[in-house]
Amino acid sequence: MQNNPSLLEVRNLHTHFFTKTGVVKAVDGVNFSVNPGETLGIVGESGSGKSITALSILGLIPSPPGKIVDGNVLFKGDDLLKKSPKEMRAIRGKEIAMVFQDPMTSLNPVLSVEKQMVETILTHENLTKKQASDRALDLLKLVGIPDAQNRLRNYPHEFSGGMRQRVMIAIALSCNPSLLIADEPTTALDVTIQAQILALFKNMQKELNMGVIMITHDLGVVAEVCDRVMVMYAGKPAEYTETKRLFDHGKHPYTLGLMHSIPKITKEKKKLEAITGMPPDLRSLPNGCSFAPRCKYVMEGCLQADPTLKNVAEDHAVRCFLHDRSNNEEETFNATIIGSEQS
Amino acid sequence: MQPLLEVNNLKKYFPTKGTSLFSRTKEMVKAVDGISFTVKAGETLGLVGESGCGKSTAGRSILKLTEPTEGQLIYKGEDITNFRGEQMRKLRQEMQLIFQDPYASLNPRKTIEQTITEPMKIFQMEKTARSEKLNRLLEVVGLSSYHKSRYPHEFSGGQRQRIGIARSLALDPELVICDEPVSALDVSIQAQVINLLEDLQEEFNLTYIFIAHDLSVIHHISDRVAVMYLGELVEIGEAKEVYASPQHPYTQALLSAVPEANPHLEKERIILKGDLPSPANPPEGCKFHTRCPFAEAICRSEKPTMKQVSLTGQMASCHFVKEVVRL
Amino acid sequence: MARSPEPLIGEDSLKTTKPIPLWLDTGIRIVKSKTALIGVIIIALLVLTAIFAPVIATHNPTDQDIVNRYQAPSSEHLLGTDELGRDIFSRIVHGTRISIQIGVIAVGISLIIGVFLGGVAGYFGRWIDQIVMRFIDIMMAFPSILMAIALVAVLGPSLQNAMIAVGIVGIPQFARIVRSAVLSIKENEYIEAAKSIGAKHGRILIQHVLPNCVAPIIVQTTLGIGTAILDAAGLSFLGLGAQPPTPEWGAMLSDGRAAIQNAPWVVAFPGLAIFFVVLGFNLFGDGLRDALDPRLKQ
Amino acid sequence: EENTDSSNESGEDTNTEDGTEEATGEKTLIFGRGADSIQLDPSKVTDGESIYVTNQIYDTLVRYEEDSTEVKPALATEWAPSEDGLTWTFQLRDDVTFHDGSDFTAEDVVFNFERWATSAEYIYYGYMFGASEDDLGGIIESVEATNDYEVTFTLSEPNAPFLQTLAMPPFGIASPEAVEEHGEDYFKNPVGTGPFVFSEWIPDDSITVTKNADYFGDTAKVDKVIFRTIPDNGARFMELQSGSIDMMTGLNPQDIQTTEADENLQIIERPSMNVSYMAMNTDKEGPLAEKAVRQAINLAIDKEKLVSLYEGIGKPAKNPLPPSLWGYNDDIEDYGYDVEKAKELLAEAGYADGFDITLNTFSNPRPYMPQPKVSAQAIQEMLKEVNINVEVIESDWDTHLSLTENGEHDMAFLGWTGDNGDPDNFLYVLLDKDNAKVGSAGNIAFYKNDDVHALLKAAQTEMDQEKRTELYLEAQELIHEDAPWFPIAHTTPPIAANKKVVDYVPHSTGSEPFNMLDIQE
Amino acid sequence: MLKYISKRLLMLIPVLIGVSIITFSLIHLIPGDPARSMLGEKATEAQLDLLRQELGLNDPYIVQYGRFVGDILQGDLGQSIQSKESISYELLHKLPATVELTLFAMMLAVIIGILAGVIAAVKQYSWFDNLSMTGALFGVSLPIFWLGLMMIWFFSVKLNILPPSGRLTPGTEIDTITNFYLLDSLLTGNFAAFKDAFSHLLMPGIALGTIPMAIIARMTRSSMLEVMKQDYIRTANAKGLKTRLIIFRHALKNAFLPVLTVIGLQFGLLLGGAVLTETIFSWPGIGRYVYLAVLGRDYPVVQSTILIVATIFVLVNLLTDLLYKYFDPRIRYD
Ligand SMILES: Nc1ncnc2c1ncn2[C@@H]1O[C@H](COP(=O)(O)OP(=O)(O)OP(=O)(O)O)[C@@H](O)[C@H]1O
Ligand SMILES: Nc1ncnc2c1ncn2[C@@H]1O[C@H](COP(=O)(O)OP(=O)(O)OP(=O)(O)O)[C@@H](O)[C@H]1O
Ligand SMILES: [Mg+2]
Ligand SMILES: [Mg+2]
Repeated sequence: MQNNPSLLEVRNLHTHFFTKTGVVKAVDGVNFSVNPGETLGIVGESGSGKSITALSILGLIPSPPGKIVDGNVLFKGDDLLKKSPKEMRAIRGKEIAMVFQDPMTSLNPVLSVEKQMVETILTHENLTKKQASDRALDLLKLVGIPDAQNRLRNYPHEFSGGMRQRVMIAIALSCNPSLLIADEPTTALDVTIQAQILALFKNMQKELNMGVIMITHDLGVVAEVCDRVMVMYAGKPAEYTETKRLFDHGKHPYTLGLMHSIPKITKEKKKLEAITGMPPDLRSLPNGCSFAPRCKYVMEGCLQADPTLKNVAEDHAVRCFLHDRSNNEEETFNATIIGSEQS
Repeated sequence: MQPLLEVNNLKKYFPTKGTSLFSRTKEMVKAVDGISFTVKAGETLGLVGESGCGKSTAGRSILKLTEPTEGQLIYKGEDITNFRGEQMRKLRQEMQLIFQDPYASLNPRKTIEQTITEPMKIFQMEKTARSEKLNRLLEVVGLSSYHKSRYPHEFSGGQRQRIGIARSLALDPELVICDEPVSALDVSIQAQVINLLEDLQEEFNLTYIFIAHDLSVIHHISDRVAVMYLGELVEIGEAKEVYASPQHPYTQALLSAVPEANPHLEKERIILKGDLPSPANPPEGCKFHTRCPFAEAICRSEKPTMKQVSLTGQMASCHFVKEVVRL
Repeated sequence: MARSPEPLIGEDSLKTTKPIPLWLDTGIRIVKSKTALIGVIIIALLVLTAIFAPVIATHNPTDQDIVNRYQAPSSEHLLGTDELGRDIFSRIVHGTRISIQIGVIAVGISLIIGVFLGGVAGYFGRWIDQIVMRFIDIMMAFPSILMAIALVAVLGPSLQNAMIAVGIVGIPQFARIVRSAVLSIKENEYIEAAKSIGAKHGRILIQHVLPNCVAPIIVQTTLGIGTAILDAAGLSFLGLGAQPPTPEWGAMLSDGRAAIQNAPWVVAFPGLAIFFVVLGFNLFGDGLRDALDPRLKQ
Repeated sequence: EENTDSSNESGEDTNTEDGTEEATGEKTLIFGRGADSIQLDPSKVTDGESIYVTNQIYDTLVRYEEDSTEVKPALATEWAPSEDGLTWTFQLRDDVTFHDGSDFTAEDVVFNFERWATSAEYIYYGYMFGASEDDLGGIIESVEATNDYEVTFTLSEPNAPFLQTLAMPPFGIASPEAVEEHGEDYFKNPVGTGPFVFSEWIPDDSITVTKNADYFGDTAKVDKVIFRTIPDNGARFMELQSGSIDMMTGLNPQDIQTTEADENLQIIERPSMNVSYMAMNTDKEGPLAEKAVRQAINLAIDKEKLVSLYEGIGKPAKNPLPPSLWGYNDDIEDYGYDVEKAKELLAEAGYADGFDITLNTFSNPRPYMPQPKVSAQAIQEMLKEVNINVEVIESDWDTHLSLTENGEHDMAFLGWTGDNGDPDNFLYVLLDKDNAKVGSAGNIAFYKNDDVHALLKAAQTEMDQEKRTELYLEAQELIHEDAPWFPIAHTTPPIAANKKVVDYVPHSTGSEPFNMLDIQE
Repeated sequence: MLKYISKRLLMLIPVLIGVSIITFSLIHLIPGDPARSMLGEKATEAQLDLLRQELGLNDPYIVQYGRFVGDILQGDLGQSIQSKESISYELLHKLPATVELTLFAMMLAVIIGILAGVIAAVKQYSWFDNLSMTGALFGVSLPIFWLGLMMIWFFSVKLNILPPSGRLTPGTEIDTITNFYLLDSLLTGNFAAFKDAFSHLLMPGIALGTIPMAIIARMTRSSMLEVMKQDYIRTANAKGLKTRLIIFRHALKNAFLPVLTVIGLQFGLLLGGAVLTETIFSWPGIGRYVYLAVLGRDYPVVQSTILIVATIFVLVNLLTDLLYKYFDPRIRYD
């Protein structure tokens, strides 16, 4: 890892939901770090714990039933999990800002865009209303909203989806955060609009030197904007490495499965290799590796023990017995592949 | 060869909600504004475009689930535009629909068996035949017969989509319109369903109109693609050709905007400005001119027509494409 | 077989758990919710009391003992006696039958007509909707109590007519609820799916639309029974409901009113009885609402 | 003097009360009642609540004595009938002015009588003098001002109760100027000569009258009377208890004891001149058409017990006439309570197994029947004993009247309060065949006995009271035998008042001027 | 906006026509005779007939209805059969009485209901939540006529601290301007009268306000809970806003919308539904007025008053819709 201290370092994070029907281990042992100016991607299927990871960082887990049961979230060296609610409020929106998935529902429909921007600024900065309002205008211009002066007074419903997402980004940027968490910011948008927003992200990041966590389920987006990636499966990291490395030398069967199951425009058509089965129920995870039931390369041991995240190269960690180099007890571990490739 | 389906100048306008009781001239949402294409038996026609451009409306108008405002539908050489009631109900056996939302498309109060056999009941299939067919359909879509008595909420999204597919196959249709059947599914499940659809097409010799906004999926599954923008077709042709050399600026922009899962690829992106205009009052002239990087005066005033741009039948509707005249 | 479908993993879990029918699921939720359970218990008590009224009652509810009128509660007369020396406890016990009857019949009327109007309006829309909704608007614009009073005045005061009046007054509520439920259900793709497999309107409405509105209808029915009992008691209170010597609670309360200073029990107990029963239905209705809320499912 | 002796139980609420009294320094009597007046033109209304107020504002030519229905001078000082009873001459006071300042003369009396003879809407005029649409004057041929202070009435036939009738509040003399000035609106701007002057009327809330300092008789002791409408009996009583009203009518019988126990309150009984009864529709085919059945019903009801429900304000009735009236036949023996005999009679009539029948009653209490619904239920229960199955039908007052006068009932409750203290006002109105017309029946038993009719008719034109008494005694016997009614009770409607109200003497006709009563702190 | 209002006002016409037809038919179907009811048991047939003639009751129904509509269109509400008084004059006193009572009840209901609902939602499952929601449940289950009687019994009889009936202690002088006594007494600076009027308003206000209060509290709570789950609340939290700001600016403003509808509907219901309360507390308002008019077959009063109440009801709902616009910018009326 790098020498300079990370902007954010998440260590061994466990967030569980204690529901009536059982404990949902939504996030179950996640480690990663983000450096200033760096974009970390988190990919995974729906329900794999991406959003909960993000919300855990900000202390926004709905509680009850949610609870962070273990781990540290070090932001600029301070553990956010030890902060009081009041201290957290001062950090949210100021130091760490967040952009949510659905721009249609993430803005308050009954407040004008100006009000929603200004209130953030006033909460965190010692400015007059006028100044805050001016800042809001600048921000709207910055995120590329045409006719910003007049649009300020508008209500969210008067904007299109893409415009709203720009507004969300403007709000997130309003206090110059050092970390921006974007939770699937383009999933709800059309491709042409997605392209606009992704371009905006890249520009902003370059200009403001923020750390960014980009949550997505689209490997295309990852390839486009991320420096490093963490692939998540069932609340746990499956693979964690640099973006290019992931695409070139991805190791985890799940990562590979994902890459093969998406059709690509530029390649020749061939039959898709689907990952069989479906994501597990987080309340009753299978014994052993949670991906084992769907894994093409499943081995007997995978059904008994859960692998841990191990480095396979510098800055490349995989959580899979197939690549568990440090496992020296091969005798006790039956490495026969019992699953066979299907096509 | 005679096409299975021919769509001529299909239009579907919806009155806007707020029209007052008293004003005569109603404002219309031009959801589908004059599209024409043909579908050959056994092929897959991909219909792609941004959200709200009228893909679903086009699909539903073809099935006459909403009455088209204008245009002509010719199915197997027969003009079905004016089919009503019983006639149309008969025809329904041959044309089916697969829906986008696996949650909303199954009646939560009906068991899987009831859901899948309902069409057979409506067309008075015998009881034993029904249960035989049910079992076969379940098998075909990868469900087991013990699923029969279950309710939809006991299934995952992918499984529900299979149930929906089984229902649409119950009457042995020839034409199936798939309205974004995979866009609500997770990536890993998406591939399962796409594969299933492909297998079924082969097995039952189905013809698909496959609606999606995901260009990669369309690329994967379609033989031919039609690109829609604001209720109109802007480009249509063999999938390979359209993807390799898109002629219409909109198609070009669309294709370039797709993020590829390849970090080494340095794509030249065309980033369109602005948003999709409202179909309630679309721009004059070429509907795309407000966002088109190449727009000129003529685009603002004159509506372009479909022009053939390749010998294999690729067509685009732009003032600046070169027409290729077939000899 | 031309092809072998991909196996579905995770179905083992399905194999082992038997599907829970909706009613059972709802029942379990209700039992789990304390308040709803109290409601169920109150209603059960009410029903049992109604069934076993002759056994539970200590006296004949219409037997008079004019000399011993306005007796305070005692061991002989658990809740005292009324203006004609009748045993209030026994009258209240027998009154449960009437209250159930009122609730069920009045709501039955609102339910049948309301569901029909709301269903047709919501499903067919357009001019049918316009007509039905204007009609509902008109009914809503009427002050409901006055409407009920006028209806009873037209039909002649009797328990039966009070039930009819209360039933009619309750129609708009049902119609509106059903209509909005139908409107939202109509948007579901499975309705379109039914159309696309050639189902006719009647089939769609009865097989697909209405069964999915049962939740709001059931909830409204339960709450409506409470309201109907209250309304009918109000009518009886004004002398427009049950006729003597029927031990209807509202009428008892009204008759006892003159003695509120000297014999407050004559007023207090029928009032409490109404309150309890209505509370029971409200608790149960609330519980049902939560139990049937699709958002709480899964 | 105001604060030294607070007669209220608690000191808190005396504030507002004393505040207003202090501020105005006036004596105000607040009178609570169940309904508002309909009109303040007494010639057009029959409801007691209207008359109650107009009795304060208007004077009649003669008035009733305080404690009887004998007459005494009022606007007229002297009077004399002619030998044949066809001409009456009245000498009038010459010192009377109307509240609007105009002088009272004989012409004004003529004006009033002529006004009443112009339309059938003057109900009491038509009703007492036999006027009808064809004969708007009725038995009064002419009214003439023979000089400034003398009027002469000419009648078409002798009329025994004539003088008593003139004392009825509906014949209060109104100011012609005011009548002309207000026209249609006169009923809410009443101007008379009475002890109180009309001051304000807030519909359904209150009517205020103030002392007429120039009254020719005894000037009122209180400065102001407010008639307040409080529909609910119980609420009204609570207002009395809390001291915000001074006096009330329509006391629930149940509250009598409480009133008596309250050291601040008193019960003042209005002398009885009424009757409540259950009429049996003799016109309907079926059991009630048979005398034996009607007698049996009379025997099967325990009247003592029934009347005990009146909580002491009623005495069992055996005659249609109240005992306080002359002509009352006290020799008649009531049927008495005898279930066995009743059963026998029924068996003889062929109704050993009883029959089904309806009893119509009304929801609003009346002075003569404070708890109609309760009474109906009691009778229902009692008749069960003789296998008569009674269905009680309770209607609002108006519906009840409409049902009964149309003869749509089997049995029905009703009652009557005397207007002028003449037996004719009971017997003829309620039991003569003239009044048994379907659609407008006063005789809701539809009792038609020609002998009774002859007796009653004779009594009407006979001027000698003794002879009339004879006739009435006989009529009552016939009626008793035929049993068209089950007479229930004569009540003394209670008035509850604060003890500070003194010298109040209620009159048997139902209302009286308040000029004699006083408030003593 | 203006266009929307005028359109809504136009829509009022068919509703009011419907209301008037139904009222007219209902009231004329009621057995009984207004002439008899007015003249009482002592009038003769001739007198009755004369009065019927005079009132036009012998005309065919269609003529009577036409006359009624014609008069209404000329702004003439007609004359009460019973009192001969012009109905508009009578309403001048009674409508303000009822509206004052209703407004007061509604104010109680709205203020307490919303506050309780918000607190209960924010502190879900706390003792306050349990207590207030139990109270609200009791509130919707209580027969209000019983509650009224019990309150009178307790506060007026036992404690003697509140007057049991009426709008004002008789004899209290008040200069009426609007006939809203609270307002009038304030306008004229008559604080004694204000106090008096207020103490009279209290019990009926509470009795009438209980049900809407309970309904509003429950509605506010569930609406708040619903809104608190919304994405934009999460956004507000992510922006680091203060809790109070989130609750009152972000959540309540959204949660208020469904409550507003309830308030509008309830207000309309109260207006006509005050019959029982007005009966028990001898409140001289229109509820009792129409009730008695129905019983007295006072056709013109019933017809005109119900029409007015219906109009007010429809107007209140229009007002609610316009308020909606104020609170919810998404809705556009044009
Ligand atoms: N409030 C909650 N109570 C119980 N379980 C919850 C709650 N919120 C989230 N979960 C569970 O936590 C798991 C992780 O959810 P999360 O939202 O992080 O998924 P995600 O990866 O963001 O998925 P998506 O791509 O759908 O947004 C899911 O299985 C979800 O069901
Ligand atoms: N029933 C309707 N009434 C009014 N407008 C409608 C109706 N159905 C669709 N529209 C409008 O027609 C346009 C086209 O809608 P359609 O659903 O066909 O788009 P789509 O291309 O399928 O979009 P998506 O990708 O979001 O499914 C949209 O603007 C939509 O708002
Ligand atoms: Mg997420
Ligand atoms: Mg669509």
